[in-house]
Amino acid sequence: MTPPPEDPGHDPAGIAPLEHALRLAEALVFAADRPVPPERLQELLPPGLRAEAVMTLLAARYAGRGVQLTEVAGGYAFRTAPDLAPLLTRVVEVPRRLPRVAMEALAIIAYHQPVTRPEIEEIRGTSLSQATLETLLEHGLIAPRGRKEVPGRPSLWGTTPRFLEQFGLRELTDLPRREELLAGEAQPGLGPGQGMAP
Amino acid sequence: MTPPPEDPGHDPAGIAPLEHALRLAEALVFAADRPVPPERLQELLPPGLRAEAVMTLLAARYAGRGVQLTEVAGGYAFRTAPDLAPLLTRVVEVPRRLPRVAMEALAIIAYHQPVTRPEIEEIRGTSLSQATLETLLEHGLIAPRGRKEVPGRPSLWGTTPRFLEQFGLRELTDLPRREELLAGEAQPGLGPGQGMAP
Amino acid sequence: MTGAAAPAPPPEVLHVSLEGYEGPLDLLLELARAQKVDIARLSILALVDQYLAVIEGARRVRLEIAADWLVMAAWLAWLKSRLLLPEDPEQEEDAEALAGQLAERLAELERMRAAARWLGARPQLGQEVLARGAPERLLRQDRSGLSADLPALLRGYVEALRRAHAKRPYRPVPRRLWTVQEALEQLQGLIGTLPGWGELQRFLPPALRDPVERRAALAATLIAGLEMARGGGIELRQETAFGPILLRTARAGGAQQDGAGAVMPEEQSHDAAA
Repeated sequence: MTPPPEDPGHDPAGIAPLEHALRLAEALVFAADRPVPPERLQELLPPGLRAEAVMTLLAARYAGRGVQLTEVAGGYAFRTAPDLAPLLTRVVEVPRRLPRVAMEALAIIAYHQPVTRPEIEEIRGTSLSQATLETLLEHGLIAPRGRKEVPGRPSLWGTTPRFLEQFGLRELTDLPRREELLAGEAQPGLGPGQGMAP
Repeated sequence: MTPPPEDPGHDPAGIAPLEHALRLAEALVFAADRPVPPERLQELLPPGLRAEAVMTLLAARYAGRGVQLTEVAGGYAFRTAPDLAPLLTRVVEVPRRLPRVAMEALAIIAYHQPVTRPEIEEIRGTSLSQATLETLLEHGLIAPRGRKEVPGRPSLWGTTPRFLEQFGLRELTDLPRREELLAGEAQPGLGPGQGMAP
Repeated sequence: MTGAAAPAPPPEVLHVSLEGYEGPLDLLLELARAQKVDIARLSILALVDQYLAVIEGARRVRLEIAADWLVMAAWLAWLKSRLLLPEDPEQEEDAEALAGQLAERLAELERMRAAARWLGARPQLGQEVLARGAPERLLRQDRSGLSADLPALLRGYVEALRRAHAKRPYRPVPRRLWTVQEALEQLQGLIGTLPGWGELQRFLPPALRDPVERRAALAATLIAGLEMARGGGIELRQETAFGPILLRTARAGGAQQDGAGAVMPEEQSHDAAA
């Protein structure tokens, strides 16, 4: 795993700058508490090295390891390998899962955003408790997106970058298309964004 | 770097459990919010594998990389490689606010310069601490302008070019006139509606 | 026991309790699913019958059923009757279209449920995948800057003065009043330099901002002027009431020539009254 000792005088293939870029990218993404956009790495790279290429190479190096480089919410982040979760959660505290009602409301907000609470209720055919909305807000998964110009001016809601992070999505278009949702239950957990192994 | 596909039937050297332990240790240290004591890893390891040995091996694998496994405060944690930290550190400017007292003293110096500390105290109607004057001096906003030839020969204070820069003034005469600031306040009893008929 | 035939066992649907459902749409969706057909080819008529049967059954058990269940039941019953009647071109809304809208609502709810399941099945951050527990903040704070702007500076000045003012006991500003003696000296000093008529104001002491002090000085100067006019040293003149008062060094016979008295009529009456 350790790069071979480099002799700066004998580096015809230009490996040294690439190894340096890989170390930088690794350190940068490791330290961050949010996904690192490629532009942030690009600022640190010498001309001629593309951040995306460096990230792809770094992801390949981490493939199969306990920690993996993933592409989420418009950036890159390290995440523990999903298969280790059952073991890790024995010693690392994990928050409670969202209740089903909250997941449903979240899905509706994700697909219909910006959407008002009455519209969510219309789709679900039943009222939505304030507590459910507040749960989503507290988790930082949704945010107000202005108000709808109808009587009462209800708030419009949309999803946040934190939503993408929570579900390992690169962007909203990683969600299954609406038409695909009914035709054969979308394959769970195999969507894009999880891992970047080539 | 990827561990070779493992065949549990042919692992005479016991490499598969070790690789698994390394992945687990890597993920655990990564996900923990504080340094991981070896005992915590030990709970997750199969009998026969010592946590310290796994950590040592993991540290060796990270040697020379962008992040390093370090032993701190009775446990193990990942840290940015020391040589990269300066490259990645971003400087954020957090401008300090002047305390109210300092702002008031500065304003009085600006309008009454050259002015002595006792005179500032007379105008404010309260004493002025040495520390406040020093704050203004440290920021380069005021400078001494000789001494007043009265008993005690107190220092006279005036504003500096740095003061003009801070407040976006070309020159001191750009400050609003006192009368403009205090319009309507300086002459109690002569406000509108109370004028004297000729 | 053997008499009247035992009532037919209620259809299975009657055992469906409303408890488990989140409103009428949820139940309708469940009934639709039970048809095991593509939701687009749903039999709305069958669905309506099933829903009404469930509601009827529930009413037999409990009387109180939330209004929205009954509203849906009434609407569905109406829809069913419309679907069974021959199409009436007069009708504003076509029953088939309404049924289609209902099917679409159910399909959308089904889609959103599928989306929620899809999301729920993904490895979630904090559940199946974990982020770095102790991120490093590679930030250095530069606190050398100063956050202060001109409005804050001016506010500080006004507040300092206002507070100091409020603190001090009220002390009237001592007035510097111009005496008649001083006005006489000033007039005598200046009058010789004047070639012709000059306004009284020009003989006031310079830099008098305070309006009270200015009026006092004006009065003193007028009295001094009257005093000098009485001695014959100068002449005074005022064209109109409240007009500017002019004065000049007296000339021989000047007073009669100009036809203007040394003083105005009012001043004379004041003198008389005095």
